[in-house]
Amino acid sequence: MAIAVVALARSRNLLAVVVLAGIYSFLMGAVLVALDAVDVAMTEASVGAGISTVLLLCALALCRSDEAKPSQHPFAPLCVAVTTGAVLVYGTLGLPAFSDPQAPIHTHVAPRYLEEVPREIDIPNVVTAVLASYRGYDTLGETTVVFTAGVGVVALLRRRSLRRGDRK
Amino acid sequence: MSLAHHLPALQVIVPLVSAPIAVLARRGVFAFAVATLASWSAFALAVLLWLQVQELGIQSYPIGSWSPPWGIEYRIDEFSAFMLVLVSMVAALVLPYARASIESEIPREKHYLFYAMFILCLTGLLGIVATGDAFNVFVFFEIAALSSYVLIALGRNRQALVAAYQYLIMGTIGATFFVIGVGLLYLMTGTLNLADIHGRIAEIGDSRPVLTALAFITVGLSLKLALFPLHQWLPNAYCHAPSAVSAFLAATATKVSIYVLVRFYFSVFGEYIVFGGLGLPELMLWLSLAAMFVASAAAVLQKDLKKLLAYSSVAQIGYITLGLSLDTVSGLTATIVHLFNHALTKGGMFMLVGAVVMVMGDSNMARMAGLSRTMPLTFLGIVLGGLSLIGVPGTAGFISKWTLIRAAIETGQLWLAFAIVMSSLIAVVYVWRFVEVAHFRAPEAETPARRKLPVSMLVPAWLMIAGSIYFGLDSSLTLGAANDAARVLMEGGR
Amino acid sequence: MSQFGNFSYLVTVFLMVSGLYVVIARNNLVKKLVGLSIFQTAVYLLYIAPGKLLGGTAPILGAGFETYSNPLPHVLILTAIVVGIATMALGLALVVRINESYGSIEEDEIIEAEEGAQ
Amino acid sequence: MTEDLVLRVVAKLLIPFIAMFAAYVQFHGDFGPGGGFQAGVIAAAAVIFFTLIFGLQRTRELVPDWIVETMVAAGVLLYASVGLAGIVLGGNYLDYFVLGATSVDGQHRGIFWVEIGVAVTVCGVMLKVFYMFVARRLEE
Repeated sequence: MAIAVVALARSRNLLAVVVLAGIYSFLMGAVLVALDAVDVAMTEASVGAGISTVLLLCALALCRSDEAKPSQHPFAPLCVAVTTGAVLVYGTLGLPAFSDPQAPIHTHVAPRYLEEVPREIDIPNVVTAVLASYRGYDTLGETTVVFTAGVGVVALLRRRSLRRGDRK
Repeated sequence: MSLAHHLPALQVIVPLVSAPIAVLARRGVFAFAVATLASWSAFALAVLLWLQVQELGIQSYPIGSWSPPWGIEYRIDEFSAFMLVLVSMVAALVLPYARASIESEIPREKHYLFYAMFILCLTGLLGIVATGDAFNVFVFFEIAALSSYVLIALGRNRQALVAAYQYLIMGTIGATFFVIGVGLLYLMTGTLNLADIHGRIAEIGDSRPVLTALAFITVGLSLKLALFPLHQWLPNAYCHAPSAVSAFLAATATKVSIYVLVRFYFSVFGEYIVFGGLGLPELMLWLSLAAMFVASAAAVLQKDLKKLLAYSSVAQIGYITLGLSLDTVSGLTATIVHLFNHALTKGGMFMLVGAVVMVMGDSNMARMAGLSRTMPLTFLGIVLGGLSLIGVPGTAGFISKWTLIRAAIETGQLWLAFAIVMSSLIAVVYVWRFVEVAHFRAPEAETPARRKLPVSMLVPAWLMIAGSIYFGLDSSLTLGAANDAARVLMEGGR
Repeated sequence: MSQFGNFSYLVTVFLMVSGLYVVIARNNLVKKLVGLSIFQTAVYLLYIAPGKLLGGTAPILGAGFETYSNPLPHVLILTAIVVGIATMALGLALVVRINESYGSIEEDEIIEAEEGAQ
Repeated sequence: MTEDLVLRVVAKLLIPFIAMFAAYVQFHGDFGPGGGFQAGVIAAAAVIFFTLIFGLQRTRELVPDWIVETMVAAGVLLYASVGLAGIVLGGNYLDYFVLGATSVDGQHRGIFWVEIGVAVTVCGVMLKVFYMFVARRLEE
């Protein structure tokens, strides 16, 4: 996965970038399966490798597909990015160890979902239960985000001529 | 259960539902009616909710009847009720204005999309304020952000597209930083409910991940609220957006980000982590000062009136964060009261400038020579707003600055009070530049014929300006509310 | 096990840094968006990886399983993915419009065109 | 768009299965991985596949713009009104307990309709966005 990203950062052909991004998403999906996040993996594969690749290709078809030249000042952005990473490493070093059953996320809120779902909702897939019921309001927000994006794209790309075509 | 019980949910749901209805309506007029109705009822609900909070204290509403921290909770205290009133009031005033304003700026067949986007932006902002759940804040942040990118991109010239793109990149980086911060907090506490996180952070103290989360959330939100070195997206975005959008976003979007920052500082991390020996308040103090001086100076150099106002916004955000960095009740009061006063003033000014743009065709200051004769009322309004930006006694701006100066003196930092006065003098310069051009320069020969401005544009704009004068003369309402909110926040932080 | 724990965080951080670098350093507007999505995807790992319990299984309840991975991060990340694709779609729409009005999707060329016009 | 017989036949054979898979993911989301969002994406993918083979014109005749646009709004409305139903029936917003005879029943019903709302909006938006991009290209 890291190799795909490095290749992606270096490549200047945008078509290759898009394909690499798709591969990256697919690998990410595989990793997610290994981490037991099957729902997320399925979504990541269909969105990252599917929909976003299609959209990127559509957009590239409308634009030029070569990046003109490499950036002139790669130093400052590198500093920003590395600083961010360093702060994050500093922070993650204090986190609970991997797969520690005593970590707060496994002891505080989540156990209730796993224990009570059969009684309260009676659906085997806990992710669905949490998504649609316990945190259903987040999902409403998420649907609204998708709606916003859809309407937004219409607002940006619609042309007058297209409307006339509609009325025919 | 009565209506009063459901107020927190309805506050956000009413605009949310009206957005798809506006899309289904397809006709501009219907969409406008739906949007206006929604924003007015949101305003009414916000006022009711505010009264309720004053009477009964904090209102908690478990969505889906799942008690927090398992479900998502809406939690309204004095501060959030105050913000809800502010945001919905600005929306209720800007929407009637928008009708005539976008007529000249956006093609007619896109009007219903504009209203849908506008009302979605309102939904997002209200949702951010009302929620008591860290991840829910992010979701509603994105609703507000995506819709404001589109609203900005609907501006007339092509620069609007670039401005929107830059805002999209910066805004998404900011939001992602925020999510990283929330994720670290979640990993440390196992919960997403803000009040719950607060309780558990108090137990574990300032460990490294918590401090890192603080850093990420601060940087992410600073991007969104355009704190000084991270403000680059703001001037272009406000300058090229349609006038109604500039007015609405200038009055609400950055203010809501500040709300979230204050909320996380005092109700999540707790005061002693944020202000305890990390150098964060000092850093914020200096950045605020830099914002006040550098952005004001940049405002002086602008040729475009909208851009001038946008830079002045960056400077005013400096005053707001300055009050926050003092970490006292009076400093926080100054922050909150300035949120309100500046929203009124800037919103009104952007609306009036929008009226000028409609007549003149652009907001280049050179073209505004002799404006005081051709559009006397509009000119007067902009000057009054300018006086409030400077902080002349008798305007709302004076109240904010006076509170801020008093807060600075309270902490024994006389030089800070002096700096505040000095930066106000720069504001005198940029306001004067406009007055000089518009009043003392002879109008150009081919000044466009005087066009009668629709009442629907002038009345809301003047209501805002009048408000910023009224709250300068009688500040008991705003100062009282701000003081209450600040006290509750500081107490919650201890 | 702690080696693997640190490893997963390091991978996350590396992906995040490279994503952020692409966003800030690159001139090409499309490439910036791709970088942005990598940056966001890295965050998914930050949430999901700690939710895994070794010996656990996916949080779909069934007979014969005792330990399950934590479902809450999965829910959050599902939402985050959706938000990410929504942002990407909107960003691409903007790029298409920019390309039409400037004839370019390189940031510096656009800035030049802007300064030339003024 | 393409005249290749093999492609057309394969597409005609495959598309019903993709659509069925979408329905499976939608309604089986309670038991296995999947749910409204994934189903919406897959259903949209079926239509996009159809477009690649048979062209935008045919697709627009089959799935006209106004249906797509209605879907975009209808899904959100459906979701939000499930929430409002909770209030009307005496609970809180998005309260599924009051939707059915027993609370578990109500939860099932609530989740079912909410997932459909998500699927409808997601599918509508994906198609709409795709249409917008492709139509843009054809005009040039």
